[in-house]
Amino acid sequence: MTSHDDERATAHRGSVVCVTIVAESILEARLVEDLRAAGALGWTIASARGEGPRGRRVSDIEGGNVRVETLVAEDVAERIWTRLADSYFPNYAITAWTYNVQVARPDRYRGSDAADGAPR
Amino acid sequence: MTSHDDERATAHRGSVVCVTIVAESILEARLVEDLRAAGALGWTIASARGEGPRGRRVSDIEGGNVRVETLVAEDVAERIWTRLADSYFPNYAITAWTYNVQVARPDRYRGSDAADGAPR
Amino acid sequence: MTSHDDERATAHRGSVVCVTIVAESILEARLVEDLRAAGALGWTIASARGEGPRGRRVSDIEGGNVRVETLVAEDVAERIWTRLADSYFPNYAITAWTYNVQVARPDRYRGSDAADGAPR
Amino acid sequence: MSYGVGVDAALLTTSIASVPVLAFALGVLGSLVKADLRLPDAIYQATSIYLLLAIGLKGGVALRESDASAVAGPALMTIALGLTIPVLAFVALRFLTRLGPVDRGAMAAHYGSTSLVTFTAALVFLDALQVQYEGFVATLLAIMEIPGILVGLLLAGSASRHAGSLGESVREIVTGRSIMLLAGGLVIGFITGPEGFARVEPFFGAPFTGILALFLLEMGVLAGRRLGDVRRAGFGLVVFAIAFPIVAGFLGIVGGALVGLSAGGSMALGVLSASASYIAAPAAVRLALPEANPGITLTASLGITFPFNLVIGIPLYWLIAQQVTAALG
Amino acid sequence: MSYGVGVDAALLTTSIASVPVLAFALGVLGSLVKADLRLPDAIYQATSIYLLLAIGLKGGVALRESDASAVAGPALMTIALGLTIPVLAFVALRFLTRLGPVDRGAMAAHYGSTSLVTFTAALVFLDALQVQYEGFVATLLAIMEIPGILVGLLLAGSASRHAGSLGESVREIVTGRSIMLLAGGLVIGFITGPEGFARVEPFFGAPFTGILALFLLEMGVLAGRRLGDVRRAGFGLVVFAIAFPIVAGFLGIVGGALVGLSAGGSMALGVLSASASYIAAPAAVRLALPEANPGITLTASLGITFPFNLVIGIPLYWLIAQQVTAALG
Amino acid sequence: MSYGVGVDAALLTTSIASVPVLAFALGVLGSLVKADLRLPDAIYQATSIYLLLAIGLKGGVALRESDASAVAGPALMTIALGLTIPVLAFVALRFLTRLGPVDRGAMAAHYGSTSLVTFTAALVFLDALQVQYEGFVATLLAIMEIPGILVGLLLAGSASRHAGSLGESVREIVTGRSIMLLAGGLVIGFITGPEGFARVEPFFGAPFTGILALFLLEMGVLAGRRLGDVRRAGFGLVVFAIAFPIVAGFLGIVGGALVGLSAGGSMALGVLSASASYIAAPAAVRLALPEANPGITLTASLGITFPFNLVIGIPLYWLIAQQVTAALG
Ligand SMILES: Nc1ncnc2c1ncn2[C@@H]1O[C@H](COP(=O)(O)O)[C@@H](O)[C@H]1O
Ligand SMILES: Nc1ncnc2c1ncn2[C@@H]1O[C@H](COP(=O)(O)O)[C@@H](O)[C@H]1O
Ligand SMILES: Nc1ncnc2c1ncn2[C@@H]1O[C@H](COP(=O)(O)O)[C@@H](O)[C@H]1O
Ligand code: NA
Ligand code: NA
Ligand code: NA
Repeated sequence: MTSHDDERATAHRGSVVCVTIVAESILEARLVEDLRAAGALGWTIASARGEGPRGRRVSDIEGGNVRVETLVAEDVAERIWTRLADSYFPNYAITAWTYNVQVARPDRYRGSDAADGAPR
Repeated sequence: MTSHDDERATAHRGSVVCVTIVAESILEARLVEDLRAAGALGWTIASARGEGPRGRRVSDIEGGNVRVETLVAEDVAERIWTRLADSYFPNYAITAWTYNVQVARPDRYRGSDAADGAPR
Repeated sequence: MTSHDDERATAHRGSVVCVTIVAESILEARLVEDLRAAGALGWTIASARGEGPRGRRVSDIEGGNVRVETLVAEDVAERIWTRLADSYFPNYAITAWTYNVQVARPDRYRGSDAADGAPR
Repeated sequence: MSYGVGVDAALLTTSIASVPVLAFALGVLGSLVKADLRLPDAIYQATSIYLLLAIGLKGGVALRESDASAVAGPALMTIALGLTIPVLAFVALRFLTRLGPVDRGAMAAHYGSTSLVTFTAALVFLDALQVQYEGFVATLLAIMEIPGILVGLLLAGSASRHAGSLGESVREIVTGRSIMLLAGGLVIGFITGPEGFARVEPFFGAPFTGILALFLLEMGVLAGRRLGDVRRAGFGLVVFAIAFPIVAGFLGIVGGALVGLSAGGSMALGVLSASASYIAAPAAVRLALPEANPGITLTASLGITFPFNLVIGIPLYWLIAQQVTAALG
Repeated sequence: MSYGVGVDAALLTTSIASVPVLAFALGVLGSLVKADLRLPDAIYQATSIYLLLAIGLKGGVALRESDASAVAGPALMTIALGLTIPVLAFVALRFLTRLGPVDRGAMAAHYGSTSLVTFTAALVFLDALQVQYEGFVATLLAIMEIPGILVGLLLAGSASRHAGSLGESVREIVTGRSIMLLAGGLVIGFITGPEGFARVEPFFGAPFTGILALFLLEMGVLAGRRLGDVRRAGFGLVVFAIAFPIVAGFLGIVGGALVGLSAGGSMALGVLSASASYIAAPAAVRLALPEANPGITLTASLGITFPFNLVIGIPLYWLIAQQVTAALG
Repeated sequence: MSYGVGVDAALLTTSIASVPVLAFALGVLGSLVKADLRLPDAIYQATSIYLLLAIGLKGGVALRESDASAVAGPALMTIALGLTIPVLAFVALRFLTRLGPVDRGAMAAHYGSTSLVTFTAALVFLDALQVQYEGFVATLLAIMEIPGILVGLLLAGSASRHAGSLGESVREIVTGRSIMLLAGGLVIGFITGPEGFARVEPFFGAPFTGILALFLLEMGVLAGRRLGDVRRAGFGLVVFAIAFPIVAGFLGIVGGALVGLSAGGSMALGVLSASASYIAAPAAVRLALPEANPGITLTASLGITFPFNLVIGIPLYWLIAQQVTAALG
């Protein structure tokens, strides 16, 4: 079925950007939609809680924060930043940061030139 | 209310330090107090479990570990390190690490010269 | 009991590798076994969920994903990469990345030449 | 019929000295002394799923045994109330506070919608007094949850630069968990009827009041955390958060009596009208009106109106409902 | 005994118009409109722990009151069915689909094992009809859980490059949570007997059907998510997922009747045979057969067979069981 | 009164062959074979909230029906025991082990405080035997939880370089969740009385023993994990962890009988004295005495004393209580 031998052979390393976003949980569905639209091919989400300098939010009644990590190519990361600055930073409880990480099979994270190739 | 247009205009990037601390969960309240005192302006907390070389703890009955992330200026990070080395490393199940990350609006994380400006 | 004064004196900083692995949760026990075998001396595990380009999995019925972080020396990280590429990447829903972090007491994470010194 | 002071005291005792209301007080106290009395998030969620399904099931069973004609009047009245109350709130806030139109619209959405737990506590109160009420009032809860939010969003929308589309909001609310579970429970109860319900009664029926007490413990913690903000809220907002529920509750009771509901049923409709949402509305408003300040709306609805209704409002609305239905009946 | 159409309709009503089955339908509906009706993970886990312990306890109490001789026959028959059914599935899939041996072995493991929830729903159905059945059938559930998985893994093992050791798999399944809790409950129920059980009956007995309804809400969401994949699954797989349970169910019923089980007991053994695992088997297969495609097995077992058994299978097997035991008795 | 062997065997059966105790055994077994039988963390927390509130509510209802004079003596005796027992433990450990003063203080804090679950299991045991006891004993649980911890911390404090302030510890314990919920439940039960409790009885009353069984399953897993450490603990610690509870339990029973408690009530006070804390004390000690080794205290209290009390201690204390109250009465 899967060509796992091939996959293994091509398992070279490379660098991608990890974008981490912490936001009030009601934003989860929208954030995921925006990540997909920006070209991300995957993301990992965990529940979290926290405090920040703004503290303006409703999610402490239901669900606290979500912590979203997505590994993406640099241009996708830029698109995500722009989207966050436009639609989220002004009014929502949200924090984001990026750093570079090493991955195997970096092509798995390069959805930039094929934003329509997003999962499912 | 919020001057979100201004905020957006000044949304330049910069580098801050991400300090990640994993500790037995009964320490949560104390850790947060110490972060605040060291000048951190925000933190994100999630539940976790784990094993380590020491393994001396009580929190496996209630609540496991907490994983705390705080983005701070370098001098705040130093103060946090000192506090950890003084009060936590000797006797508690705790692990900590730091790395540099890129953020928008880096001033949101610079609480160093205004430790009294801590949230709430 | 513990020589915490000594510990504190030797609390110098150093760099180690943080290996982060996101995998479907049924793999947790196996992953931990493999980390131990590769020489890791500790790990932190949290629950997570996510989507990825593959999406082939059973764990959405029970338990979603686990997010495993382990701080290790560089050679241990290499052994972990090899193990992941051999036994996990081909057939399982799994993503992994590495980056360098600063820690106090880096020897706590150097299990490489003493794989039998693994915890418990 | 006239009620002496003795009866009123007994009413207050039935309301205040009940395990659920005292559990709420314990939660408030816990949050004041910074004790950690919150339920784990998963338990909070499960309890709220349970309450919605249980209320729905019981309401559905009752609905099946009601004439469609008996239900139509109250249902229309509920819609009318759901459309009117937010407009009243929007206007009243204009006079009582300095809030801008976006925040007033947000408030209108909260007070136009309803609070499941306040409603539930009211039914438990009526049950404890062994007062009869139309079982289909749970249907009215499902009906009133939505229009108020929409009217509030509409009122604010024109003033908001960032307002999302109303259609999207409608979809989000209708397929939101609370409506789905409540309406789902109603339909299931309607289909299975009393014999079907009897088989799940030891889970969805008997332990209901106890589980409500657990939920109110948590609500007490959340309300207690808002208490500190009440002082900062401004006098006008506090006046609104106490006086408006009484006005809206009165309207609901009169409306109920006019369409032929019993005293108990009119009181239930009054509670629906008087109560302010702190779950469905906050989420919908936050997504649709990002500029509205959630601190203001939650302080009012959760920090003031909710405890007021729970402790004073419920017995008060019951006294009013008896007078009104006696006068109109 | 002959059953008219009226009785059959009543049967369908008892099955379909029950709160648990309708809760399942609500879950499916919720997943179709993308409403978030899933229980929190912790509640899902707790509910499944509860069902296993409760089924085990009740089974253990019944076992204590059964003759060892009465249990031996059904136990042996259950093992025989557990060894036979996966082989039949493996062969049938050869003709109905183009799946390779690894995926067919994975399917065999799922259909050879059983589904706790389907079984539980069947007992609730029998209880609702007030049909007697041998209480020790819960023991048969524990017995049938394992052999089918092992035979499936064996059938696939030779074809798989990555297959883990069978010994490891056996250990993982036997010390897995579901077997430990079910068998543990059986032993505890056996030791404490009816008086011991009476003291925990208000928790492990009375609320059982209601908690099952909550669990089925969640299963509905999970099954609903698989519905989209059914269209892509291929005609042969759909045929298999509906026809095979009927065949296996029939075998189970006949087997039960042959070893002297009552109509109710035979029906229970039929349901065990007809149902496909979607918890124990998927985990075991995923670990032991990494190359097998879990999408195929879960679509079949959870997306097709599970709803089919719940809605149509259960009343159908009951009709068959009555005919078969009448014919053989 | 004299008790033959037959009666003792029946006692052991009531204690050991009960669903809660066997669930504990299942948990231990599960942890030995490395099966994952732990409840999700949220369920564990919720179960412990439930037990505290339920015990508190029932105790509060009983307290309301007791004379203040009848309660005063036992309350004072409980405080006296809470102050004495940790000192005894501190001294006894001096002779039995080589532990330093910090670890002995930590142990004293654990054995001076009490175990909710052991106490609860004792009440379930008495209920099963239909033995009467003073309902206000739950009040004694709340009273004894704190002094023992404080005395233990004091004893260790002078020897510890890192000890936190005692005032801070007091605040942390008093506003800790267990005291708040237990005392809160007592007050609520006291205010609402029997009629108020009746409305929540199907939740806080009837399912109690079953939920205790679920909790003990989890405690069994936790205790089982400590079993491996018992061998490493040293002979003296094992002797202490078994002999000290018997001594402390005897003191508690005699103390109870002296202040006029019934045999059941004296036994309950004996269990409070004999049991060692494994939740409140570990957290308080960990924060206040960071140098103390939690491995030692948890192995003793959770790995040895807790199972000993649950299985042998409870029937033993009941036998003793009958003799003592007969002798003193
Ligand atoms: N300096 C920080 N470090 C880590 N997390 C932060 C920081 N500031 C804010 N957060 C997270 O971001 C969320 C929203 O922050 P805010 O928008 O300031 O309310 C908080 O609840 C925290 O979880
Ligand atoms: N090498 C490591 N990598 C990641 N997490 C670790 C590591 N060592 C310890 N931890 C975490 O820190 C906690 C305390 O470790 P310890 O003080 O050694 O018991 C553990 O429970 C783990 O969650
Ligand atoms: N680009 C990504 N960034 C972050 N997490 C990812 C990414 N891709 C996959 N994941 C995580 O890895 C898991 C397995 O991915 P997959 O093997 O593609 O199904 C997903 O469920 C996600 O939690
Ligand atoms: Na309203
Ligand atoms: Na089967
Ligand atoms: Na004690």
